[in-house]
Amino acid sequence: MAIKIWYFARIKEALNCAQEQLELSDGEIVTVEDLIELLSQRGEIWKTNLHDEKLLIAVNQTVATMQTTIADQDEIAFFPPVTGG
Amino acid sequence: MAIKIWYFARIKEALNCAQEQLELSDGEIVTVEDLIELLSQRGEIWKTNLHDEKLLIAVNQTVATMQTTIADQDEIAFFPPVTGG
Amino acid sequence: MIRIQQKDFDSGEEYRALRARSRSPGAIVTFCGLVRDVSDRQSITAMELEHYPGMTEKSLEETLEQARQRWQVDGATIIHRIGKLLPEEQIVFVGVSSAHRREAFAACEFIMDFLKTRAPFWKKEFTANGSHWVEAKNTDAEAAQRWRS
Amino acid sequence: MIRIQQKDFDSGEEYRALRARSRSPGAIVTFCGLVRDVSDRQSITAMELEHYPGMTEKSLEETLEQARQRWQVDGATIIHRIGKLLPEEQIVFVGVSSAHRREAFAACEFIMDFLKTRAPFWKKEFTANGSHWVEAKNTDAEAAQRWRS
Repeated sequence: MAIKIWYFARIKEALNCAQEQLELSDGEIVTVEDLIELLSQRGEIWKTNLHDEKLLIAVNQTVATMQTTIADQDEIAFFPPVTGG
Repeated sequence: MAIKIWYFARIKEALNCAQEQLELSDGEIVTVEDLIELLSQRGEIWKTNLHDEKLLIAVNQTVATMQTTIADQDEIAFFPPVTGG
Repeated sequence: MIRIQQKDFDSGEEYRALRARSRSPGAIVTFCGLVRDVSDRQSITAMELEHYPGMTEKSLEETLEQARQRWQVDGATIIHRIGKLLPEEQIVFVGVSSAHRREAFAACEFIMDFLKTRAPFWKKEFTANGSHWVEAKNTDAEAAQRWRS
Repeated sequence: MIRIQQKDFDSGEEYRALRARSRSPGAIVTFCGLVRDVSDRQSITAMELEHYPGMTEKSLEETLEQARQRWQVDGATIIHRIGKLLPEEQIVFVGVSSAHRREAFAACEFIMDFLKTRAPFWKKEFTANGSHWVEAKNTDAEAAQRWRS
């Protein structure tokens, strides 16, 4: 399956990545937590930033949790607490 | 002593009087209550309107009570509850 | 800045003026009250606003001073119209600038609640059946009561 | 009406447009947030606003829908700027019209509190010492919590 991932603000800068497409074999990940574990294998910076206790997650532009399941063509986003307004 | 009296809104219309000057002999009235009793002698309409339980009183543009004392050159006002804004 | 006037005001211009004379505003809240076209299910054809010259200004100054004592108010504007107004016309404008939004919201709403229950203005409504003085509302008295805590 | 844009907006014009498209407004409350020149005692030279395109609009639509469910909202406008902003520039505009002032005040403040804690915007501040991402404030989370009752 193919998914799109967005990173924003502090996390985007730390990972030096704003957006990416990932091609995954079926069953490779089921939940957001699985995706985070997969991405964390890229190194310490990825692991630290994606395990930040304040990390917020959105799946298809709706706030999600570690247990939210991911499907083909989903759009996942990782970002820190919002500070607009 | 000389005092000025203002009447507003519903009360002004009922009494058909917006403003008047009163010349009083010294000691003729001491408090707002005395003034109301004096004015009430003018007839039933005056008595009824000045004894309305919702009547508001101001002395020198500050909210006052029946017991507020009145002095020479004071400005007294009688009006219903306010409805601006 | 407090103004009592017959003529209409430009809310956008009042916002700009308030913003310009504020020192370090992070938040500006404005309230505008308008003549409604219906009251108690009757169509309003016009409204007339009477006030007590002198006491009105004094009352609004006091309200503003109380707001300044309770919240961090940077700049403030109160404009209230008098005389004959038509449906949909603007009646009152209250604008407050502050460093913080909660202070600006609270001060602006406080000023409106106090204006409604303290400032000597009276409204007369005109309908097809004649005219009548508007009765003071309990909900306005309750709104003002909230600020006692 | 919800707009995300880089360019500045005219608050007066937005007030007029909101008033014009409201059906029977008795009260219009507007909030405008501005870039402050000082934050945590440091002079701000600029601010940059990042957002999540698509989710931002969705989040604001949901907030507006919640406001409409809780209060009688006649018309509403939310405008939020993105990109680089200078001190004293306008960041956000929220306007709400309603038949009644308390509803207009509550809905406007609710929208701001939810926008602050839900809508995916992030601020970066620039000072003489470099730049830093603004930390989310507990006071904003508390402000949003108030509406749970």
